[in-house]
Amino acid sequence: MDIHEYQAKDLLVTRGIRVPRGGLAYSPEQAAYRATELGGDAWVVKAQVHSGARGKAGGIIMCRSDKEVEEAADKLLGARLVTKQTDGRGKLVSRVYVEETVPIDRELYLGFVLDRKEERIMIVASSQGGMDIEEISEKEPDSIVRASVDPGAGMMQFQAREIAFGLGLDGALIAKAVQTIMGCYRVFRDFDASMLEINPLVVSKDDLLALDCKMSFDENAVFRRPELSELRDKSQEDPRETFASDRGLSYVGLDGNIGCIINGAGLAMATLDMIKIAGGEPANFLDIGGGASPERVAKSFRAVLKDPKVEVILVNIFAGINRCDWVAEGVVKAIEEVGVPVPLVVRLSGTKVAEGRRILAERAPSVIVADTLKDAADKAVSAWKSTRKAA
Amino acid sequence: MDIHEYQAKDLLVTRGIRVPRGGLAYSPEQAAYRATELGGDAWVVKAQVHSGARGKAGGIIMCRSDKEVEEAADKLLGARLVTKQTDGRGKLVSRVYVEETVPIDRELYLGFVLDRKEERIMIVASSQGGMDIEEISEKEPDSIVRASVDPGAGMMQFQAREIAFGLGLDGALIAKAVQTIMGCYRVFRDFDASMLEINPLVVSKDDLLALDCKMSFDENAVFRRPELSELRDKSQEDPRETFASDRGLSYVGLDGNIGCIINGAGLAMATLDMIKIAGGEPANFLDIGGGASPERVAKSFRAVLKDPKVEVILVNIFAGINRCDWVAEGVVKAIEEVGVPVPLVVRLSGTKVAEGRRILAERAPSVIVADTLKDAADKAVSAWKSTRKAA
Amino acid sequence: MSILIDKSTKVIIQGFTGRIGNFHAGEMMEYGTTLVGGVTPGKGGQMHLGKPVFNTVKGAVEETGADASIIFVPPPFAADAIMEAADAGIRYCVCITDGIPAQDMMRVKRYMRRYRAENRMRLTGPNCAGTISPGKAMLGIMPGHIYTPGRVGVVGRSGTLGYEAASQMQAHGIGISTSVGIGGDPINGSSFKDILMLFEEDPETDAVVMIGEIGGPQEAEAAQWAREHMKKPLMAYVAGLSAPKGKKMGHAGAIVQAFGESAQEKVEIIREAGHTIIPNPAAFGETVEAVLTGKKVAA
Amino acid sequence: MSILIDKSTKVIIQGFTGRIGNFHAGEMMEYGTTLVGGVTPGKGGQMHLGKPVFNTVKGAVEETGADASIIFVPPPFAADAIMEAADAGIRYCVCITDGIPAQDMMRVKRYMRRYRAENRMRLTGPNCAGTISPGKAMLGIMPGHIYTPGRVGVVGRSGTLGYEAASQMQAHGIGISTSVGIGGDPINGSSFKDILMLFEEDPETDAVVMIGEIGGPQEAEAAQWAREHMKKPLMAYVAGLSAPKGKKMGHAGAIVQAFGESAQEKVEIIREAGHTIIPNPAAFGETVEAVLTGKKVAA
Repeated sequence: MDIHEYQAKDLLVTRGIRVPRGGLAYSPEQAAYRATELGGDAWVVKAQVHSGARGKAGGIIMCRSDKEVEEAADKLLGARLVTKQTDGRGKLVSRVYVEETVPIDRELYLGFVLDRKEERIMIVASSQGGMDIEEISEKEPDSIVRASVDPGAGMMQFQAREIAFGLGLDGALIAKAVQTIMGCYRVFRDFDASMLEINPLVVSKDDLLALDCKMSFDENAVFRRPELSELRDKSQEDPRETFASDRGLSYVGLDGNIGCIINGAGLAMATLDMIKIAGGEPANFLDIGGGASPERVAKSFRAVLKDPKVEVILVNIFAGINRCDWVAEGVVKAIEEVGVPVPLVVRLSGTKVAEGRRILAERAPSVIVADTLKDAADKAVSAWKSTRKAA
Repeated sequence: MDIHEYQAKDLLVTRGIRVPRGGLAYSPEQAAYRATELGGDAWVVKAQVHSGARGKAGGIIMCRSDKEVEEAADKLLGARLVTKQTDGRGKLVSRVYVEETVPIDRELYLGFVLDRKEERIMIVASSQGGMDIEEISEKEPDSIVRASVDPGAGMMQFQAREIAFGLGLDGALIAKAVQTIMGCYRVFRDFDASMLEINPLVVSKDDLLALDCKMSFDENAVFRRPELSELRDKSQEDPRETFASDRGLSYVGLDGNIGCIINGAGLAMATLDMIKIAGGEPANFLDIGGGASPERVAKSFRAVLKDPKVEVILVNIFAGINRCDWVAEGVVKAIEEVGVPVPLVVRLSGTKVAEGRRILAERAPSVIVADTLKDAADKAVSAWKSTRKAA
Repeated sequence: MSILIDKSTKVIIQGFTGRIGNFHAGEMMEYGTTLVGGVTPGKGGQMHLGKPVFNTVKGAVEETGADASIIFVPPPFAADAIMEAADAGIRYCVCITDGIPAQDMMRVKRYMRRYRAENRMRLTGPNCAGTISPGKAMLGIMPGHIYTPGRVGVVGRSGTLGYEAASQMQAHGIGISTSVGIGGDPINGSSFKDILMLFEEDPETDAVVMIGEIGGPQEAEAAQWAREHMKKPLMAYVAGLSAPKGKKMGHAGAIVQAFGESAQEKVEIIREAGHTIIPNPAAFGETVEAVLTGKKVAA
Repeated sequence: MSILIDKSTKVIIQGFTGRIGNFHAGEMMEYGTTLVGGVTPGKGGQMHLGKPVFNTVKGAVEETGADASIIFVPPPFAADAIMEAADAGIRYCVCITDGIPAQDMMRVKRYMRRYRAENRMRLTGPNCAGTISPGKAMLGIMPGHIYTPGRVGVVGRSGTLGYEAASQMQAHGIGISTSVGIGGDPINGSSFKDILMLFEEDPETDAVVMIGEIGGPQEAEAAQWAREHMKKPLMAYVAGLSAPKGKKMGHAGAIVQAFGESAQEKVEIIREAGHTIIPNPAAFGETVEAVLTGKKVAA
């Protein structure tokens, strides 16, 4: 789960990290008012979207008067920002953050991630901030300082000092960097983050300020961080994914035309692979999860059909705990109640497969029944191709 | 550092532990008012002193009317409570806690300590509360459940459950016991406690309540727990010790007549031992600590002379970092500025001992100079005996 | 014995009397697993499905001599349940629970290392289908009848994709010594490498199928270990060819974040380490058969 | 070499440029200790007392090859300094600081155990006078001249009481191989037993004096270990005969809380374990002399 820059900065401030002063605005007028509230003679207006690389995409605008602030906000609000991190549709800008400008002496990079190999929180920092970490790794690999946190001990002050010195800081900035690094660690730990990135972290005269910040959180831990649920902005998510996840389904939108309904994440990925190999393109990843009850199957159809690109649906269920006859009932129910205006390929496997097939044959004769995974993918792709030809 | 029962209960409440309702009173009128505020028809009035075993010493009084509450408070306030844990002078009662009574179905014991052998926080619990833990260990050893906390992992829920079941609890009380035990652990950890004892922890219908609570804190950690400093009640401490500790000296009042000024805790204990062996009784333990500057020596004399029982003073300094000549200067200064109305034995050892002795011989001829530790103890005891004969 | 479990393994269920634990307890018993009891705090002393219920794992181990445990405890309490099992002396634990926070699993893994190697519990999962040694014992939620006893080891992250592999192998007449689900979470109890090490030592296993997916370093790490230390043939499939970078594909761990984590890159690494690639998820049966019968397989 | 330190030990000072670190650095260098540098965060690159200053212990170890460290860092930061030393590869660390919270020391001890035994740092202190191998090296704040080189090991909690013992031994012509202060805190880096184990193995030590005090289990534990494992004579004094129960006698650890923690009880335990009791703090010299010359000593 991602949050906006201004929300991330609010969390940083709770743990003692310094950020430039700023204010949120939902309208151009509000943005101009925020600028006068902040005072000064220069501001940045920043589109609040769940994506990095906003600057190059025109999402961050320097302004020299409240008039310019108003114009910038007017330009951004309501627009969709397409960055190299978003898909082609981009992300809707429904709020902007107006921030004071600060003198920048140096730009640093500071990132925290969950490292899967070490099974620890890993800190990556660089004296060369302002560009993304992949670019830093490539262009300035020697500038990178790393540390990892022993989960039995937590982060140590001395580790933060080693990072601070590793960034080439000195004097009073060392204590400020230690405070910043320890603060980030606490945010990461206390809110179950999975990623936290301050880029750039700037040296501004005697101060160290987080100029931009991105955070992602572990969805599995949201149950114990209710304050994070309040920060969720569903307008930034793929509406197809939001619809599905609100219904307990795991859905990822893709760019193809073959809609997929599968039980199990691994089997779903494998089925998508099989569709590609057969020459088709999946429209989505969808794991119906737990028990494939008739209700869940019906909901899955609704989620898949939300996507207007879908021209064929492939259902692939390996009944382990479930029984194929129940799943077949679910498919029948879905056809009857939801309506399926596209060709439908169903492959059932596992417990009670014969009964399942009989139900489909008797009560949903339009369903194209497949035997194996390969058969299912082949039939879905050829159904899609005939639809294309017919069109 | 100890705190009062009502303060300990306030800390418990911050971590989700339930306690009976109660109110603090500094006067009998206030106590009566608290009782009417609380409502009901029975209350306990509890002397707030830094000591356990208050009940047997008459410090806890059951009352059936606000009149009785007022009388009980009147009896306790201003009195000195002598318990088996205090010395003969007892502790001044300057506030009482008026508490509602609750039905008691069972009395349990729950204690947390820093275990020196395991170097961990240790939990000791018993299904037989209400008596002190020594008594439980003796009379009901099988009722005791123990657990210890891995400092790398913190206390686990399952450990709390094991303790709860070990106490013979069941049903909804298990969850309440787990909450209580985890809450105590958090108080212990978050405030650097060295001891936390709830005795009794009572089962009251469906509830689990901390009826009495004692806590001590690690003095070394008070720098990071400023909230604890505000809970300190110096009126409960030995005024001689308070005087000394306010001046950075480590002082423990004892019952004898030979006042002691020594550098180093170990040497101080050893010197006290030597005085006993020589047939005397030390009036105090006093470690002047760090550098034995003339100022510290003078302060030490003031602290020792606060005790009217002191009939002889023994100074024993092993100059390591310091030099004996400086220490001798300090003794001279103390004699001149503070005035020492009792015989004074000084033993100097270590760096520049000859110079130190010369200074004493020239400028403080009344000082009885000793060569060795044994010599010092012998001379102090014999000086004390001659004082006695003279009187 | 087969790796991890066999008929003599004494199993308890944590979360015994809950709906899910109860259902799978029945399935496991029916399969022949030696279930000796279960744990549900507060229900100690009762009997459930003819087996004793205990308040604590320690109590269950003391009374029944259980050496393995399977966990059906909701995510907020599952990490604690794993640590309770480790502390009570359980030797092998399967955690089925899906949705445990990653930082909890970090703590769990750190906690388990406090025990000396010889007393340390082995954990597989969380978020897995469990482990089955066909014909002997089942500690999991899989449909037992799709597994034929035999001499090929299977280790994978995904439940249903594992079923797919098992049923293809069954269709080709190939049996399985043990099938282990290591689960779809980013931080899990045992890695692919950990399980390959067991299969390599197992006299009842002749070859191993590894079913990987996008995300994380474990498939590559296992392939590299196997190149140097494994004599038995290793065949691998990696799911997620069509997964876009940065998108989570169902499993909390199935997300491509770094170089080497995409399906294509993993396949390349495994191929370069000299192992057989199962080219698509419909080819489990034929690839394993070809390797076992010594046929040439296109790498 | 003598235990823990000798002339070849390369020492750094953590808190080098502070008032106290600076003073004792001079004393240690004058005594002949091989001081190779120091650490003061923010002063890296400077020279102090002719030695280089570093920002981090890691930096100091890399540049100087230091293998030992002595810490003069204020209590709020001292635990972190110890862990920094352990992490940087320091082999032996003396922590002089008095006043470290007990829970910090718990964390430190747990943290040090994350390193394998062969890479694990040895810590003595905190709240101690340090360690001296007379004539070779001094890592501490003691007056070096009161220690005569020789073959008796000394280990004690207290600084000045250790000086008393050393000077009595000097007066009796008895030399010391190494004197180790383990400090007066309840949780310390090394216990009496840890140091006795080193002395027992040390070819340069013939007999050991243990200077204990009230509070805690370490004197008794050491005496019991020595009964079974130690061939060299052990003599012991326990301070605090007149300490009332529940009162802290200066040292954070000198408090009688449980059975076996009073001076009388400890003396009894040590005596029963068959070791020589030094009956009073004026008898260090004569008791050690009697034991070394084989005279009968009243137990």
